[in-house]
Amino acid sequence: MPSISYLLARLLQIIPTFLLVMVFIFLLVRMLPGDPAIAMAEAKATDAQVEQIRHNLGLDRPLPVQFVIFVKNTVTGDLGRSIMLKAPVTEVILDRLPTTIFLALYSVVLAVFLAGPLAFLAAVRVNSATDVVIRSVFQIGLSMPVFYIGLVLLTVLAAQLRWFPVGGYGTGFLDNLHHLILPALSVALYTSAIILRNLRASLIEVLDADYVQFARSKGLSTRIIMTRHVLRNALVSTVTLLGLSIGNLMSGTLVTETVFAIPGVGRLMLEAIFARDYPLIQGLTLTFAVLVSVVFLLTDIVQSLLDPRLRKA
Amino acid sequence: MRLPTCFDQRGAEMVNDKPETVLELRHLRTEFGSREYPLVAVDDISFEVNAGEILGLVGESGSGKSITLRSILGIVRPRGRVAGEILWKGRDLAALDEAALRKVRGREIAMIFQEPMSSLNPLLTVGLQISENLVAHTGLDAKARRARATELLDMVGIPGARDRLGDYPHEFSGGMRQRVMIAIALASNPQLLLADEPTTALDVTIQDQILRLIQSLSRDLGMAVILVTHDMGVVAQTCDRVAVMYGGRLCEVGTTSQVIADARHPYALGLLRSIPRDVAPRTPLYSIPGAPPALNALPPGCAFSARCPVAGPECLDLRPPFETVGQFHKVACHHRFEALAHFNQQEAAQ
Amino acid sequence: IERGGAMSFARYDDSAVIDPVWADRNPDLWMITSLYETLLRNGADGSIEPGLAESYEVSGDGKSISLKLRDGLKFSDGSAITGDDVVFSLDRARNPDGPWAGLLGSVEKVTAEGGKITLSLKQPDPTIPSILATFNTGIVSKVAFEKAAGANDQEKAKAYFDNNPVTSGPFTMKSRVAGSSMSFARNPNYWRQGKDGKSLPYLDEVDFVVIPDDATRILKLQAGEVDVAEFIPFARVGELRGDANLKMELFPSTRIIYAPINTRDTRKDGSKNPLADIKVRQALNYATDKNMLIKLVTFDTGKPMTSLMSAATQLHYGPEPLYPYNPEKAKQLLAEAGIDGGLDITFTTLAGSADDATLFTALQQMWAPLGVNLKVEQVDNPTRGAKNRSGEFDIHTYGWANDVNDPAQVTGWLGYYKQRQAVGTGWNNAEFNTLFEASNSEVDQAKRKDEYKRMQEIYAENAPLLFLYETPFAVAVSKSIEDYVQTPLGANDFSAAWRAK
Amino acid sequence: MLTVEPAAPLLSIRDLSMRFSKSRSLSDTLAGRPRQIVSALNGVDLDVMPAETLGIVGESGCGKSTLARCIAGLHQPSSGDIRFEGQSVIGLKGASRRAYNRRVQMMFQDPYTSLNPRMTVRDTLREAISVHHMREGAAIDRRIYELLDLVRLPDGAADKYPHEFSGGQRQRIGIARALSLEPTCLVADELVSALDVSVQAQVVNLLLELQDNLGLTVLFVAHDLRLVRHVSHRVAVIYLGAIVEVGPSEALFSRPRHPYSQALLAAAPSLDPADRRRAPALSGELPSPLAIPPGCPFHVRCPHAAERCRTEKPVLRPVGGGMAACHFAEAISGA
Amino acid sequence: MSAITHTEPHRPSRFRAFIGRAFSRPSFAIGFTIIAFSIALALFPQVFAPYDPLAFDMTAIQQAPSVAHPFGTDNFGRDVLSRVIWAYRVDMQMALFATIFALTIGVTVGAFVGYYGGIADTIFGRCVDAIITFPFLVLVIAIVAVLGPGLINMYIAITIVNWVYYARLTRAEIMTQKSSDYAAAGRVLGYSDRRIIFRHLLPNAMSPIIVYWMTDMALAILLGSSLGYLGLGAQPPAAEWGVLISEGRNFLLTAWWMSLMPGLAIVLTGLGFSLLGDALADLLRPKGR
Ligand SMILES: Nc1ncnc2c1ncn2[C@@H]1O[C@H](COP(=O)(O)OP(=O)(O)OP(=O)(O)O)[C@@H](O)[C@H]1O
Ligand SMILES: Nc1ncnc2c1ncn2[C@@H]1O[C@H](COP(=O)(O)OP(=O)(O)OP(=O)(O)O)[C@@H](O)[C@H]1O
Ligand SMILES: [Mg+2]
Ligand SMILES: [Mg+2]
Repeated sequence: MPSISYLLARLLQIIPTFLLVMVFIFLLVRMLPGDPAIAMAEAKATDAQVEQIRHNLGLDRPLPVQFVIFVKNTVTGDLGRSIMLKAPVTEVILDRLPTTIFLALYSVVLAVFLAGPLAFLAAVRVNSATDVVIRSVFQIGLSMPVFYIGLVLLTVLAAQLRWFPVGGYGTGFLDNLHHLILPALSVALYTSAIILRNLRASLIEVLDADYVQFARSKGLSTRIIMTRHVLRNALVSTVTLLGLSIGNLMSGTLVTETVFAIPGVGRLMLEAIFARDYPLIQGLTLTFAVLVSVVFLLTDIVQSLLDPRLRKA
Repeated sequence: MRLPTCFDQRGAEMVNDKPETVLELRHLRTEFGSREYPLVAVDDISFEVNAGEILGLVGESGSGKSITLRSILGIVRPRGRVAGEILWKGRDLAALDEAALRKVRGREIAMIFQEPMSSLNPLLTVGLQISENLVAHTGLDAKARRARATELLDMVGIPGARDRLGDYPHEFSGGMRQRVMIAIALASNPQLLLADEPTTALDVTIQDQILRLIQSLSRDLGMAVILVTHDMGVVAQTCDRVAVMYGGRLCEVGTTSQVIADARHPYALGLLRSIPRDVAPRTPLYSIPGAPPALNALPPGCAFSARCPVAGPECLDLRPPFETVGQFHKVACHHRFEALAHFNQQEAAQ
Repeated sequence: IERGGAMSFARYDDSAVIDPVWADRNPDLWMITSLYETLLRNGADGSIEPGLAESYEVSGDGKSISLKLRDGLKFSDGSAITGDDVVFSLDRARNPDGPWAGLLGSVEKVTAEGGKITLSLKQPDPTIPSILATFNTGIVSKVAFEKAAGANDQEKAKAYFDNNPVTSGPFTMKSRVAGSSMSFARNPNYWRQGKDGKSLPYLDEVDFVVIPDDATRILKLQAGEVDVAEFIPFARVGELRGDANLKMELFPSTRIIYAPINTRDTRKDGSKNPLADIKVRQALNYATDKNMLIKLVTFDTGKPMTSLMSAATQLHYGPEPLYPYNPEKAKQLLAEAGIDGGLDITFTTLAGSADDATLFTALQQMWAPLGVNLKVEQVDNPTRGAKNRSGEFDIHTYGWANDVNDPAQVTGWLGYYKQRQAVGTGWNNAEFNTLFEASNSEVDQAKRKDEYKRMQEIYAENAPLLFLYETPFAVAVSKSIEDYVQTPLGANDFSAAWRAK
Repeated sequence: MLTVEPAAPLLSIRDLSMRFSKSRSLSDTLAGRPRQIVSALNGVDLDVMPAETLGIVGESGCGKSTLARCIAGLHQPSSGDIRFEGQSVIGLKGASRRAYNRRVQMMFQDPYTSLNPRMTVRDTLREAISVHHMREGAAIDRRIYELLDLVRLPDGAADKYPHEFSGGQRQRIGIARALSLEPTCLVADELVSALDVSVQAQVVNLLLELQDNLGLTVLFVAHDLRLVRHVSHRVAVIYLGAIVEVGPSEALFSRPRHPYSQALLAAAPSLDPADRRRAPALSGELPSPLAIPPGCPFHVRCPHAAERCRTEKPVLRPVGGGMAACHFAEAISGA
Repeated sequence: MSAITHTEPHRPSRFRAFIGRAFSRPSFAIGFTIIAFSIALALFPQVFAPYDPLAFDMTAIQQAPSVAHPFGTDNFGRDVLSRVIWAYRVDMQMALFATIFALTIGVTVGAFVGYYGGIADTIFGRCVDAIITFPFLVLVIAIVAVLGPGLINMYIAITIVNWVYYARLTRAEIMTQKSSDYAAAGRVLGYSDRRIIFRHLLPNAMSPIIVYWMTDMALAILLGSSLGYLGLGAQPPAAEWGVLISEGRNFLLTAWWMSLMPGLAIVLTGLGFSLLGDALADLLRPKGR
C-alpha cells in the first residue's frame, strides 16, 4: 500500500485542480459567443425579452460578482439551477451520472477483456502474421468514428439480428449489461485498440526480461508465469494509460451516448454547451474534475500496489 | 602431483559406486538470428556431469557459457534454436515440449542466473518468489513454506531472514539479491544446479560461505553442479572438473588440477597466465592479445586461431578434434605441444 | 374495430418541462396540447374551432372577447374545470417573465362569471382567437398548481410538472425519466369524442423514448421497438417509403427554410455592405436554383417559397414561387447594381448540419459563375443567434415554424423592424411597418387580408431573405398505427391516434 | 611513493555518513512502526594521496558503492565532509559541480548500462571533450583517436555502438571517456568484476599504465583481493559503512590487523586446488545496515570479541604501518 | 597521428544498413509503403484523382462503384474516389500538424518535469488533471469564437489538450531512465542537466513516444473529423474523410460506399502509421532483434 501521507497529499492535490478548473471554466464559458438567454429564447424573443431573461439569470451582473457567487455556492454544495432543464444542477447530474459511469466502466472492462488476451497473443508471436492481423483489426477501432462503428453495430446486431435492443438503457444491473453492450462495445473498440498497443509493447519487453526467464527456469506453470510475472509487470505502465482512458471516457462518451440514446452526462454536456447553460456546464465540469481526480488517484494506488518501487513517501 | 583432498575422497567414491552420469550433452548447438546468417552461440558442445560432481565452466566473456546453461533448461527458446541432445538421466531434454520441460525445471534442474539485478521480479516480494518455487515443486503448506523460505535465506547468509521475506528486491543490495537467487534455486533440492556466476557480486567471506553450501549439498545430497565463473580461485577451491569455452566451443575439459596446473589449450594457458600471481605488484599482467571474435564471423576451423600464438595454417580451416591427453583430460587443439612449449618458454623468460 | 392500445414514439429530444407558460423549446411546446387543452382549437383546415369553450364572440369594437365554457368539463383528477381555472391560466400566461407573454400583450384583464369568460383588451387584436388556440393558453388546474412547491411561478411549474400534473388535455403524465423517456396515459375525463362517437383519446398510453440520433431513431422503428419515429432526415424518406411495414408521412407544415441577408449599409466591421442594395439581393435570389436545392437537400419533399410565410399559414398570398431560377437576370441585376469586380460573401452555417453544408456547397457552385465568391463560416447555434442579433453576418441559414395559427407571428418576426430588426437583417421598410402595425389591430378580416397581401408583396420584392423552401414534417409511422398527426404548427397530436386492438 | 607520504591529501573524507530512509507502508504507519533507516556509511574517515591507488574492499552491501557515489557527487551525504584539494565539495551546484567532476571521474561497475546505448563511441567521446572545451575543432577528432589508442581500441571502434563491443572493450570505452576529461582522480567501482581474467588483466594493465603516465589518483573498489593487492598502493577495508583498517597494500595483505581483514584474506580462494580449506573463515549472524550492532559492529562475528567490543566502539587508530579500528589490533596481529 | 587517416568511416554506410534492416521487416515495409503512398496522394492529388472532387454531376447521383467510378458517386454525383484522394491533402496535414506541436511541447515539458520532479512535478500533475478534466468542446468553441474557425485553430485546440499526453508519457519514461547508470555517468562527466535530459535521456525514452505519436496521428484524423461537427476542421466543400463519412451516414444502407470508402482510407492510413511506429520503435531500440 502507498503511504498514508502520500494518499493525503494526493487527496489535497484535488483542491488546486478544482480551483484551476473553476476559474478556467467560469471564464471560458463566458467567453463563448451567445449566452443562455439567446440560446434559450432561440430566435423568437425580442431584444427586451432577452435582456429580461439575462436579468433573471443574473447574467447582467459584473463577472467578479458572478464568480464570487459561483465559488460561494459551489463550496456550499449548490451548483445552481440548470437553465435548460429548469432543475437543480446537482439533481440533474446525479440523475445521469450513474449511467455514464456504468457505461465507462463497462466499456473499460470489455476493452480489457478484448485487448488483454489478444495483446498476449500478439506479443508472444511478435512480428508474425497473427501479430500483424491482430494489430490491423484493432486499428479499425482507432480509425473509424464511433458514430459509424456504432451505427454498423446497431444495424447489424440490433436491428437486423435483433440480439440487442436499439439504444436506450435498462433497469437493473443485468438488464443494463444487456442494453449497454453495443455502446460499451463501440467505445471499447477504441479503448482496446489503445490498450492493445501499449500492452503488447510492454509484454514484449517483459517477456524478454531476465526475471521471466528465471521464473521459467523455476518450472512454474505457464499460467503463473504469465499472470504473476508477465502480466503484472506489463500492467504497470498500462494502468496509467487505462486511467487516462477512463478519465477521457467520462467526458468522452458524448457521441456514443447520442448514437445509442443513453441519457448520460456526456450528452448532457454537449446539450449544455449548445444551450450555453452556464450552471450546468460548470457543474458538469466540476463533476468531471472530481471523477478524473478520483480515477487518477485510483490508478496511482493500483500502480503502487503493483509496483513497490513506486511507493514513495 | 598430489591430488586435492576433496578430490581424493571423491575419487574413492567414484571407484566404489561407479558414479552415475546424470547429464550428458551431445553436440549441443544453439543459434540465434536468421537461419541464413545464424549467430551460433553454442557450437557442438559435448560433455557430461556426474551426480555429486561440480563442473566448472570458464571462458571468455561472451563465449556462450550462459547460453549453454540456458539451453539445457530450454529457456533460450523460442528465439534461440537448440540442436543436439541434452540427455538428462537418459531423457533428451532438447526433444521435450514446454510442458514436459516444466516438470524438470526447478524440481530436478535449477538455475542461478547471472544478473542478480534483473533476474528477480521487481514487483514481487522475495518471500513470494521463493515460495512459489516451493508451491510448484513441494507439497508444503503455507506455514511450512514460510519456514523453509526463512531457512533458505538463512542458509545463504541473509541476516534477519524472517523479517526480510516481505521485502522487495530493490530493498536488497546487489550481493544480497544474488544470494536470494541462490536460495530460490536451492529451494526444491534440485539434482542438478546450473550456477551462472553465482558469486560475482559477493565479497570473499560470503562467497566462501555460499560455495561451501553448494559443495556440501553436492557432497551430501549428490547434487550435480555446473558452475560458471571467472574466478580461477573459485574454480580451484570448488570444482571437481573444469571445462573451458571459447567462441561457443569447448576447448579443454579435465579435472580441476589437470586444467589449472596442466592446461594444454593455448586459450586456457593464456587465461591462467592472466591471473595476478607471483608477479610484482603494479607490473603489467599477461593478457591474451587481440580482441574476442564476433560469434557470427568465426573461422570454420579453430575459434581461437586468430589470437593464437601457435596457430598454423590448418587451424583456420580445420576444426581441431577433442583428443584425450590424460584420464578425464581432453583438449581440442592442433598444436597443443607447441602451445605448452610456447607458454613454458614465456614463463621461463619472465 | 376496437381502437385503443398503446403506442410508442421515438423523439429527437426530451421535454424539460411541459408547461404552457414556461415551455420554450419545441420538444416542450409540441407536447403541451396533449396535456393542456386550450379554450379554442386549431381545426384541420387551419380555421379556429371551439375547444373547452363551446363558442366565442368578439365585441363590435373589437376590445373585448367573451367565451362560454362547456358544461361538465373535468380535469384528469375529476375536479371540474371552472372559470377560475381559466382566469388563473390566462393570467399566468400573461406573466411578463414568460417567453410567450407577448402574445397576450393586448389583454388588459380576464374575468370569469361562472362559465363565461371575458377578455378585455387594451386595443383591438385580431390574433386573440388564434392565441386562445395556442399552447400557451392551455388550461391548468388552479387548485393543483397552487399546491405545488416552489418559490416562484417557474419553480412551481417545474414541481407541478414533475409530480403527475392534473391535466385538461387528452392525456395525463404517467411517468417520466428525464432525458430518456416519458409516458402519457389516457385522460378518462377528456371531453372530446372521436368520429366513431367514442370518447377520445383512443390510446391508453403513449410511451416516448428519446433518441437524438436520426439513424438510431429509424433503426429503432425498423426493429419494431417503436411505432413512430419523428424527424426523419429527408435523405432517408425515399428509402423508408420502400419499407413495407411503414408509412412515410410528410405532414404539411408551416416550416420554412430561409437565409436572412444583412441589409444594413455597412457591415459590422465598418466596410460597405453590397447586400444593402436591393438589386444585389434580388440577383442572389434569382441566381439560386431553388428546385435544385429542394432536390439536393429535401430530396424533393419540399416546395419553393411563394411568400415570406408558408403556404399553410392563414392569409398567405403567393401566386407563384418567388424568384424562379434565372441566372441571366441575376447577372443583369448585378451589373445594374454596379457590381462587376466580383463579390465576396460569407455564408454562416450551422456547424454539423448536413443540410447547411449541402446548401452552402450548392450555392457556392450556383453563384460562382456570377463572380460571387461564397465563403463558409460554421458556427454553433447560440453563436449564430448572437451574430444574428449583432448583425455580424452577410447571409446565414435559419428556419422557422409557426407557433400560432395566425400570420402575425411569422410576419412580425421576419419583417417588422421594431420586433427583431426584421429577423436581424436590419431591413426597415416604413410601409411594411405601418401595414404590420395596422393589421395587428384590424378587426375587419377582409381588410386585414389586403394588408397582408401588400406586406407579402413588399417583402418579396425587397428580398431581405434568400427565399429557399418549405419543408413538411417527415414522420415514419408503423402500419399498425392510424390517425397520428403532426399539425402544421408542429404539435404532436395523439388524441385521435389508434391501433386496432 | 610507497614510503614517503606527501603532506597534502588530494581527497580527504571526514566523518562521512549516508543514511537512506526506507519508505513506510500504510500498514507500518498505522501500526506506528518507525521509519527504517539504512546506514550505508557511518563516519568514514579517509585520506587519498595524489597519484596513489587506494584499494577499497569489504563485504557486499557495506557501502563501497555509496562511498564512491558520494565522492563523485551522485549522492548527497547525510553528514560529514569531502574535501578535494582542500575545498569542500559537498553540495556543489552548476558550474562548480561540473568543474569538480571534470577532475574527479567515476567509472561504473556495469560498463554497458553506463554508456548511452544510442551514441557511438565517437559521439560519446566528442561530447565529453567538447562540453569541457578540452579540445576545439579538428583537434577533437584527433584527441578521440589518441584516447582510443590509449585504451587500446582499434580506430574502427569510433563509429560503433556500445552493444557492438565486448565487456572488456566497453570498460575501456568508459575509461577513455573518463580520461578524455584529463581528470586528476578516478573512482573505479568494481570496474572489472564482470570480466574474465584475461580481460581483467587488460583493463588493469591499462589502469596501471595510465596511472604511471598521467599521475592519476585511483580509488579501486573490488572484491578480488588478488587484483586489489596487485594494483593498490594502499588498501582500505570497509565493514558496515565504516573503515576498519587502512594501510599500505603489502603490509595489509601480509599482516592484516583487523579481524575482519584477516577473515577476508583467509576467505580468498586459493588458486591451488590442492589447498582447500576446511573451516569457514567467519561464522555468526551477518548484521544488517538497518540495525547496526552497538559497540564494535563486527563483534557479532568476531572470533576475538570480548565484553568491551560489545559496548565500546573502537576508533580508527594507528597500528603498525597503517590504521585499524580494533581494540585488540596489536594483540591479534601481533600473535 | 593525423585525423585524415581516421575519418574514413568504419562501414560503408550506416544509413544504408539501417534502411536494409528496416525493409527486411514486413511491418516496416508495409507501413512505409502505405505512408509514402499517402504522402504522394496528399502532395499530388490532381495526378491521381480521376475527376474534379467538387464537380456536381446530377446525372450520376449515388451510383454504386463501377469501372467509371470505382468508389461510386455521392449525393451530388461527385466521384467518391476523387474526393477520398483529395481528402488525403487535408487529413495528412491534420495528422501532422495536430500532433507535432503537442509532441514538441509535451516532450519538452515532460522531460523537465520527469527529470527534476518535486514541485514542478506537482504543478504539472495539477495541470494534467485540469486539462484532462476540462471539456474539450468548450475549449474548442471558445477558440473558434475568439480566433475564428479553420484548421489552424483546430490545431491550436488539439495541441492545448494533447501535449498533456505526450508530457505524461515522457515524464514516466524519463523517470525510469534518469536512474540509469548512463545518466549518472553524464552527471559525473560534468554535463549540464539540459544536456543530460535532451542528449542522453530523451533519445532513449523516445521509442514509446514515437509509437504513441504514430497512433496519435490516426487519432488526430479522427478527432479532426469529429470537430468538423463544430465547424473546426476542414471547411466545406473541401473533402475530408470524417466529413465524407458523416455525409454518407444517412445513406448507410442505400449508398454504403459513401461512408465505407473514406472509412477504409482512414483505417489504411492509421494502419500505415501504426505499423511504421511499431517498426521504428523496434529498429531504434539499440539492440534491435
Ligand atoms: N537472445 C540472444 N539473441 C542473440 N544473441 C544472443 C542472445 N543471447 C546471447 N547471445 C549471444 O550469445 C553469445 C554468448 O552469450 P553468453 O551469455 O552465453 O556469454 P557468456 O559466456 O555467459 O558471457 P559472460 O561471461 O559475459 O556472461 C554472446 O555473444 C551473446 O551476444
Ligand atoms: N538508494 C538507496 N536506497 C536505500 N538503500 C540503499 C540505497 N543505495 C544503497 N542502499 C543500501 O546501502 C547499503 C550499502 O550499499 P552499497 O551499494 O554502497 O553497497 P556495496 O558495498 O557497493 O555492495 P556491493 O558489493 O554489493 O555492490 C546497502 O545495504 C544498500 O541496501
Ligand atoms: Mg554469462
Ligand atoms: Mg557496489
